[in-house]
This record gives sequence, C-alpha cells and structure tokens, in this order.
Amino acid sequence: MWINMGPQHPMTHGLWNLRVRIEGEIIEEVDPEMGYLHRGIEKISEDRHYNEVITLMDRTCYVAGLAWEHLYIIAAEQALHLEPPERAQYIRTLSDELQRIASHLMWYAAFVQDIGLMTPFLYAMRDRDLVLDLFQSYTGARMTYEYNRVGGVRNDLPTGFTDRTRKVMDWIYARFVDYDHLCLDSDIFHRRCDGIGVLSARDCVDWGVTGPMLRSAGVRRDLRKDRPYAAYDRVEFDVAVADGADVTARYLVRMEEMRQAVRIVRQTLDWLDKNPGPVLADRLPRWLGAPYAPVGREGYLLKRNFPTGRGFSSVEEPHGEAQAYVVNTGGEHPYRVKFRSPVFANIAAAQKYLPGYRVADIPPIMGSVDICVGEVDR
Amino acid sequence: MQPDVLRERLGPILGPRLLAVEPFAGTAGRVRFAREGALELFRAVRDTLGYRHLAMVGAIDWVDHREVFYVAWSDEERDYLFLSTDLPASDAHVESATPVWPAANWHEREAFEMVDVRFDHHPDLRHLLTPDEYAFHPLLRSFKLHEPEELEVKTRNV
Amino acid sequence: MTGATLYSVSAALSALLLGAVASILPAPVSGWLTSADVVTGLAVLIFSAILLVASMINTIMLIWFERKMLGRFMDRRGAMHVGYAGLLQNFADGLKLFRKNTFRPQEADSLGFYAGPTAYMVTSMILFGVLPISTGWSSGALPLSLLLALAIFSFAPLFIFVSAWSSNNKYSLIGGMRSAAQMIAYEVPILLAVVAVVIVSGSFDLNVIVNEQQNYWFWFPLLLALIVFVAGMLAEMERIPFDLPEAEAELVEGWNTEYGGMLFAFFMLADYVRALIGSILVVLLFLGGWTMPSWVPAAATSFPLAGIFWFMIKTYAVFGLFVWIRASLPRVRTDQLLRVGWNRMIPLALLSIVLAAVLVTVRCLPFLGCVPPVGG
Amino acid sequence: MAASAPKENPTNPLSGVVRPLATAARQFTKSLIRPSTIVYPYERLEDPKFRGKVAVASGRPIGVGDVWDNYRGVHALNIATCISCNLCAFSCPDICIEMVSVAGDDPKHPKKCPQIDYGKCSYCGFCSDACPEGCLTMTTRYELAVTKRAEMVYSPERLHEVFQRKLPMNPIRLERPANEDAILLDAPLCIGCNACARDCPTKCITMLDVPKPTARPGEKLPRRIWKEPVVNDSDCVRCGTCISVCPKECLFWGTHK
Repeated sequence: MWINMGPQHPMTHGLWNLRVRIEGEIIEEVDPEMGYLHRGIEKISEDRHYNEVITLMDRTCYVAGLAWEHLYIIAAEQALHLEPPERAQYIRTLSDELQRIASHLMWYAAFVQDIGLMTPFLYAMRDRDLVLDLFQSYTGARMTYEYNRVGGVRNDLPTGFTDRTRKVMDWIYARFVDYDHLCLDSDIFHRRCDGIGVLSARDCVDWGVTGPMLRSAGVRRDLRKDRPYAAYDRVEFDVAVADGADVTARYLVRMEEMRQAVRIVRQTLDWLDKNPGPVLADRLPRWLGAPYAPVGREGYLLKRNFPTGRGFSSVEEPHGEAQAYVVNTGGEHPYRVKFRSPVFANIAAAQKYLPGYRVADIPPIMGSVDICVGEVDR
Repeated sequence: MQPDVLRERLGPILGPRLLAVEPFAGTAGRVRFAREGALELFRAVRDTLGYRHLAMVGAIDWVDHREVFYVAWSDEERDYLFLSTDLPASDAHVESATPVWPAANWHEREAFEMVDVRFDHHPDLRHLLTPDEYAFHPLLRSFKLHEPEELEVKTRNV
Repeated sequence: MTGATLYSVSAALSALLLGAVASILPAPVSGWLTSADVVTGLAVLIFSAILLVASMINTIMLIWFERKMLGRFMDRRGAMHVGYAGLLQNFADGLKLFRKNTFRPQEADSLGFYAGPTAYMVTSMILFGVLPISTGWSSGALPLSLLLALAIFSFAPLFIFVSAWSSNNKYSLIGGMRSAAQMIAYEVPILLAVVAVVIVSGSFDLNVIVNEQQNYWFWFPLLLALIVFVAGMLAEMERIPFDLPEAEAELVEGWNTEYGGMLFAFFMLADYVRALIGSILVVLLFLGGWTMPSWVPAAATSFPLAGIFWFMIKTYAVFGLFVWIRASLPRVRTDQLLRVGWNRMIPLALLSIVLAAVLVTVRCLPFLGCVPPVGG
Repeated sequence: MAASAPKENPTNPLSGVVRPLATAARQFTKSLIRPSTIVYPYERLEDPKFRGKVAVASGRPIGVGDVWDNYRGVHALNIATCISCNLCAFSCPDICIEMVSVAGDDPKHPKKCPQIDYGKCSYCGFCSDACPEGCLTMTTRYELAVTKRAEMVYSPERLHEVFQRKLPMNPIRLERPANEDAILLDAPLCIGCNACARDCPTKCITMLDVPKPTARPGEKLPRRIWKEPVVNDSDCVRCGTCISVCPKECLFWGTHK
C-alpha cells in the first residue's frame, strides 16, 4: 500500500511529500517528492544586485538564515575579489554559532514532538527565543536578518551585547541538562530511537550525506575544522562525533554541537570585547558600499569594467555542509548562483535509511535528519 | 593536491579528453574535461584520487553552450575538486555520474529540469522540483522573469 | 445512607412540578399526572438530565484542567482569554465546532461514518449512569455494576474501528486497527487487575467495593494491580504515552482524520469522557471512592456534599497524574506497546491476583487494619 | 570530550520513567506562580518593564533588554527633510517603494516622497540604509494587520504619522565609503541643458559658463548652451538623478583622477 505522507502532514516539517510503500507496518520503499516550496531563488538571484541576494538567503533556510548569508557572502566576496575586516569575520563566526544553537533548538523542538513529547518542545522554543532576542538586538530582526553585506557586516554589535550574550549562554548551557533528562534519561526515548534509521558511514559518503548525520556515523568531518573559514581557525572547539549512526547518535551529536557552539560563542565574545574596529571593508566599490547605489541605472556599468570571477564557498551549516557557487561576469548581478543544500542530499538518501523500519519510525528518523524544506527546494 | 599534480595523475587516464586544470580558490583545482571522458574521469577521481564524496552537480547556461560542473570532496585531502565540462546547447547531454556517486541522482535531476541538460543512463531522470508536465527550464537565460507589475494581484477589496 | 440522594431530589422535584401543573388542569388529566408511574417517569428523566449536565460540565472542566495544568508543565499559561483564566474557552471551542459544517468524504460509508462517533459518544456517556459518585448518588445498587461499567467501556474499539473503516482513509484505517489491537490487548490486564480488587472486596458492586475501603484504601496493598490498571487505562483512554491510534506525527489524527466540526467534537468529548471515567474507576477501585481520610474531622464528614467533594478532588488528582505522565513521556511504538501489554502486564496482573488472594487469607495488615469479612 | 560517548541506557525502566517525570514536575513548580509566557496583547516585550534585564527564569518575564533598539519595523518618514532623491526606491529589492507626490508649499512642483507597499516589503532596511538625510527610518512598530490589501500601502502622509508618534527608531547610520564614486562629466557630449541642475535634489550641481569657442571657418559649432554642470562632491548624495535625466548620457559614475 502506498501512502502519501505529505505535503500536509505533521511529520514533514515543511512542504514535501514522502511517498511510502508499506507492507503491514513495515516500510518497503520510499520516494520523496520535493518542490512544493520551490521559489526559484537561484533564478531570482540572477536578477538581483549582489547585496540584494542576501534578503533571499534568509528565506532559503528560515531557521539558519545567518549561516546561509555567510555561505553566500563568502562566495560573493571571492567572486568580487573582496576581503572583509577581521572583526566582521569574528562577528560572522559568532552569528554562525548562535544560529547553530537556535537551529538545533528548533530541531530539538520539532524532533521531540515527532516522538510524542510536547513539553521539551516548549522548553526549546522558549530558550530559542532568547537567542532570537540576541539576534534582534544586533541585526534588527528575529528571523530574516539581512545582516551580512558583501565586504563585511551591516553594523557593529550594540553596547552591552557581549555581557547579555554571556548571560544567555550561561542560562542555555544549564538548560541542556533538562533536555537530556527528558529525552536521554527516558526509557521510552531509547525504545523509540535506538537502532533505527541506521545509515552506515560508507553509505553516508556515497550518498553525499553530511553534517550531524555523517558525524553520528563516526566520521570526524567538520568543515569548520577541515577547511576553516571566517574565524574558526582562531577558536577552540571539538568536533562532536558519535557511534551508532542511529537516531540517538544524531541526537547526541547535535546536543554536543550546541555545547561546543556555546564554547565558541564565549571565545568570540572575548575577542570582540578586546578588538574594536571596522566591520565593513572600506575599499568597497561605490555600487557595493553603503548606502546602496541605484541599481537600475544602466549608465553606470556601461562605462566601467569590473573584474570577473568565480566564487566557491562551503560552510558547515547547522544541517550539514552547504556549498555556494557564484559566477561573476562583470555585471552588477551575479550571472549564476548555485546552492547546494545539505538537507537535499540527506533527504535523497532516504531510500537507504528508511526501508525496513516501521511506519511509526518515520517521524523520529525524518526528525533526526533535521529537514528544512526551504533550502531543499530553494 | 595542486593543479599540476592533478594534471599528472589524470592526464594518463583521460588523455586528450582532459582539457585543462586551472587553479580555483576554495578548491584543489578546476578540471575541465571533454564529455566523452566523463565516466572514466569520475571513476578516476573517486577511486584513484580518493574524492569519494560528491557535494554537488550543477549546470550553467552560457547561451551558446552549457556547462555542467561537479564538486567532489576527499576526506584524505580535506579539499574539494571542481570538475566541469562544456556541452553544446543544441545537444546538451552527458553521462550520468550516478553509477560512480549515488549522490548525483537528485542533483542531476535538478540540473535536467532547470537547465535542460540530459544525463545518459540516469536511473530515474524525472523532474525534481517542478511538476512533471512543466515544459519550461527556468534557469535558462531565455526564461525571463516577469516584471512585478505584471504579477499584480487583483482582488475584490482593492 | 443519610441525607438526600440524587434520585430523591429528582423525585421530589418531579412531584412538585407535576403537582403544580396538575393543579391548573381538569380532574382526569391531573389525576393521571400525579399518579405514581408518571411521577417516577419524570423523576428518572430529571435524574438523567441532571446527571448528563453534571457529567458534561465536569468533562469540559476536565479539558480546561488539563490545558491549564499541561501549560504549567510546559512553562506556559494555557487558555487565557475567554472567561476568567480561560474557563469558558472550551465552551467557545465547542460553539465554534458546533457551527462548523460537518462534511463527509465522497467515498466514505455514510452509515458507519455518522453512526460511529455517535455510538462512541453515547456508550461513553451511559457509563455515568452506572458509576456511583457518592452514597446514594447512583442510579441504584446494581450487584454487578463494575462488570457492567467495564463491559460498556470496552465497546469503544468496535465503534472506533467502524468509523475509521468507513472514513475510507488509509491513516484512519491504520489508526483504527491500531486502536482495536491496543484496546483489546489492554482489556485483559485491566480485567485481571480488577479481579484482584474483587477478590479483596468480595463483590462486583462498586458501592460495596468503596465501602470495603473504609478502613484503608486498596492502593497500597494492591499497588501492583493499581499500576497495571493505570497503565491499562492510559492505553484504553489513548493518552500519551499510549496514544498510538491518533499519533499525530505519523498518522495525522489517526482514526478521526476525516472528521470535522461536530463529529470531531463528539470524538474529542468522548475521549475526555472516557478519561474522566477512567479516573473515576481508579478512585472507586483503589482510592476509596468518596470515603474521606481519617484525619478529616468528624464534623466535616457529615456535611451534605462532603462525599462528592472528596470524590471530585481524588478524581481530578488522578487525572492530574495522567496529565503529568503526558507531559513527560514520549509515545511508544505499536509493537512495543502490544509486547508490553501481552508480555508484561498480564503476568503482573496475575501476580497481583495472587497477592490479593494472600491478602484475603492473611486478612490483617500491620498499620492498616483488617479487611472486613468477605461479602460484608 | 570530543566524542561524547552515548550515555548508558537506563537499564531500569523505573528510573527511566522517574527522571523525566521529576524534570517536568520541577518545571511545574517553577512556573506555578508565573510562567514565562508574555500575555501578548496585554503585555508587550517592548514595554520598558521588560527592558534592561536578563530575566529568563520562570516566574519572571523573559527579555534580553534593549533588543528593540535596532528593530526593523514599519518605516517612519519625515516629509519635511525628505529631498526626493529616489535612493530608497532604487535600493529596494522588492520594488515596493514608489515615489508619489505629496501636497506641499509649491502646488506646481509637488514634492515626491516614498510610498511603501507593506504587502511586498521584506523589512530588509536597505532603504533606510540608503537614505542620505536620515528621513526614512525604521521604527519598533510591527503590527500591520489590516482587512484590505489596499490598506497595506502606506502613503507618505501615513508614514509621516508614524514618524510623529516618536517611536524608538533604528539608530544605525551607515558610513559612506571613503572611495565612493562621484559624478563625472563627459564634457564633449554635454549640451548644457540644465536638466541635471534642475532635478538635483540637493541642488549641488551648478551650471558654470564655459567659453564659447570661436568657430573656425568651415567648422560648424554644436548647437548648445555654453554651460557645464559642476558637482559639489561634499553635498552630493550620489543618487544618480542627474545621470538618469541627462538627455545625452554625458554624466557617469567614476573616480576623480
């Protein structure tokens, strides 16, 4: 029997359709159908000014907007031959890690609901709200930040921000114990999550699976360590790895990543306290600097030649490794922008890690993948 | 792995089908190859060079021709490798990478529907994001976006 | 059996009403109206009306209680806007559902689709007539009221399955099958746990069972039976952690996926009716019913509604326990649930029967006192 | 530390049930008096009483304090200082800003001010970043629910009303880049028509006389007014109006040698 789980289904966390062929309660075959949230972000980007693409990045992945901004910005800066100031690099690192906490809390909230727990959902959302408050205090928005700019970030951190962030980090760090009490110490949690959704390390690599799913299979791979970008080579942290490759292992990896993120945030805050400086490169061309140039004016670019370039960036986004490829042919719009979402590959591998388990296992398994349909469909 | 090393190791396998190896920031290099050698190159890159993880496949419409690019990652090198090939716009097809990297499956489906590049011997070449009967290829340059004014929604209340 | 009972009140009310009406009517009609049969008939009607209204209000208050309490567990407030602290929120919700169009999927079987929720609701409501609430506040001393209650209680899987099947929806069907399997699996341990109580009290009459608990409540000597009974009740009521039939993460809304409007409200309300009845059964069988703790001063025990007061306190406390469990435990899987039901619960229940037999043989427990002689 | 070994499964099912129950009960007692919820229509996070403290525990309101200073909400427009430079409209990625006339002192030449369609706006703040005079800023107002689509369009007057409410405004002003381009003139193409100077919102363009060359015999002088625009760079806001109105495309962006 084929059943359609989605596009309107509590398990999907977004708009997509998981077609499942079941025999009794056992899954025989799956066929994910994507595209319900396809907004053509790559196409729209071709018609937009380099800075204006940033507004799309927040909407590409609506739970990890700053990480996606960062991804695009690295590629765009490489394509435009620009170098951001060091303070901006640290602020981006800080933003990435705060975003990782917020995103993982969002994942935790959605995941525990998939296994029928409502209480930690609200705990996680409450604590995520504090991180969003921090975002709001320096980017000006809670979800669509529009904070990075080609060549740096929009504005410096407000006064008192670092102290507030430290307090919030202390609070959240203490809360992680409660999360573990409600899940990891629960007998039923282990009955539900141990040994399901297993995807071996070899399958992970073959199917392009990255991020916490890959690290839960025991592969120690983290772009922040392997190819440090921004200020990640100047902060100390450990890569969270677990064995088992099942749902519990993914849970452990993400919880440990949140703890490590708190650690990184504290280090960047210390650095930011000591090193004031500019946050936007001062040698920006007029049409990229702020305030923004009228982009509709043709006369401007006709009379100038800009360097062309290609930018490729890869970022350890909360969901996994994301890549961006920006082709600059000298216009004020990028010629082609291509994004690779980690969740895209993680869902594509569903035919490897779902069959053989039960229908009731689908929510925890797909919940442990941490799906953000916005970045799959783009 | 430096571009010249790449050239040394891939040259004997591909011969004239290896067009160029250029340096490309953020990756080990950009390998440009002729499409006839696609499958051999993929095998060599995966098995000989150790780039076991395929990160993405994409395509660019350069109006006169189309470019298909592959990005692979090696755990040993801790680096990306960028492969690209040019296809004539009139006859844009290339061998599918799915036998080598299963991960290419969805990426190639997306490139197929968006930029109209066909992948030979792909196990399941359907549209991924757009409906099956959708007759356009949105990421071609000839596909123009509407002006916002044209999309103005008329409602009863306004 | 002192003071007014619910039936005596309604009989008096009925006599008063009929007398008033008869006084303004001509002789033959008034004579017929005041005849004993008519008075009794109206008294029964009034009795059931009062019972219905009281149980409905209690059910709705139970929903409010759960919402507020669950809110505190989750560090939020629950319903806040309609009425004081959201007291009237559920009435507003009910009104909204009542105004909604009830639609039927095209391919659904009409008879089963409408009859299922109605029968589910009705069988659940009937139970209130069977359960004694306080001394004299029942519809009569049925010698086998416990068996009757459990029998009616276990009608539910049938109607759930009927409505699920006739919805013609795959999720509904899976949910219905799960529901039937789960309820049947947990009927057995529940009945076995009840047998332990029956052995100790020596009767199937709920009134007698409560009266047997004058000296000490059964929860402590029959702790094992209580645990089995509560776990089984959780499964019967389909509450977390055993709410697989409507596990919203995988089955949307389980067997009531296709229901909307008032039919959905029937299911929702009947679920809470069953929750209330489950709590009442726990109180009656294990927590001494309307008997009061020994530290309550004698003056307070003779207060007219004291029995009902204590009964309600206990019922809501038991339901609070269910809410607490719901707030802290995840949902188990079907196969695990069934395995626990057949492999763990039934042996535990059998063990509790043995313990009950031992208790009856020993008759007296240290610190607690003695069981009255069987049948007394 | 790196590889967080999986915790031992609670072998005892009893403790595996008791720990979660205890955690939930602890939270229950904490939030019995005052849960963390802020009852939104009656209490607001931007209220001063929630400011300036990191009060996150249950029983006290959540708030990180001062989070509203940079908030990007509904725009406030000061019509009096608006110079109609169009920069906001040009910088808008969603094309939701339109320059419309407002009633002013001079009925013949009505002033153009931005009108914002909040049905399209993404609150990115590019417009307020681009505004050279700081007259278009974003406030902390975020409630926009209306019943008709047309009410989502805020006319300049409505934006001015928001300004008059004196809501907290986004204080961020971006520095101009040191090497920004200036307006340059391709002198041989200029016909001295005065269009740029007439339309310049800051009036930083002055038309200076250029000497009329004497025509050599047989040479035909171009028909033009013998004036050339000179841009005062310190006053120029780089809006590009002059470039767009120039009939001969003789003005362009560039850097001074």
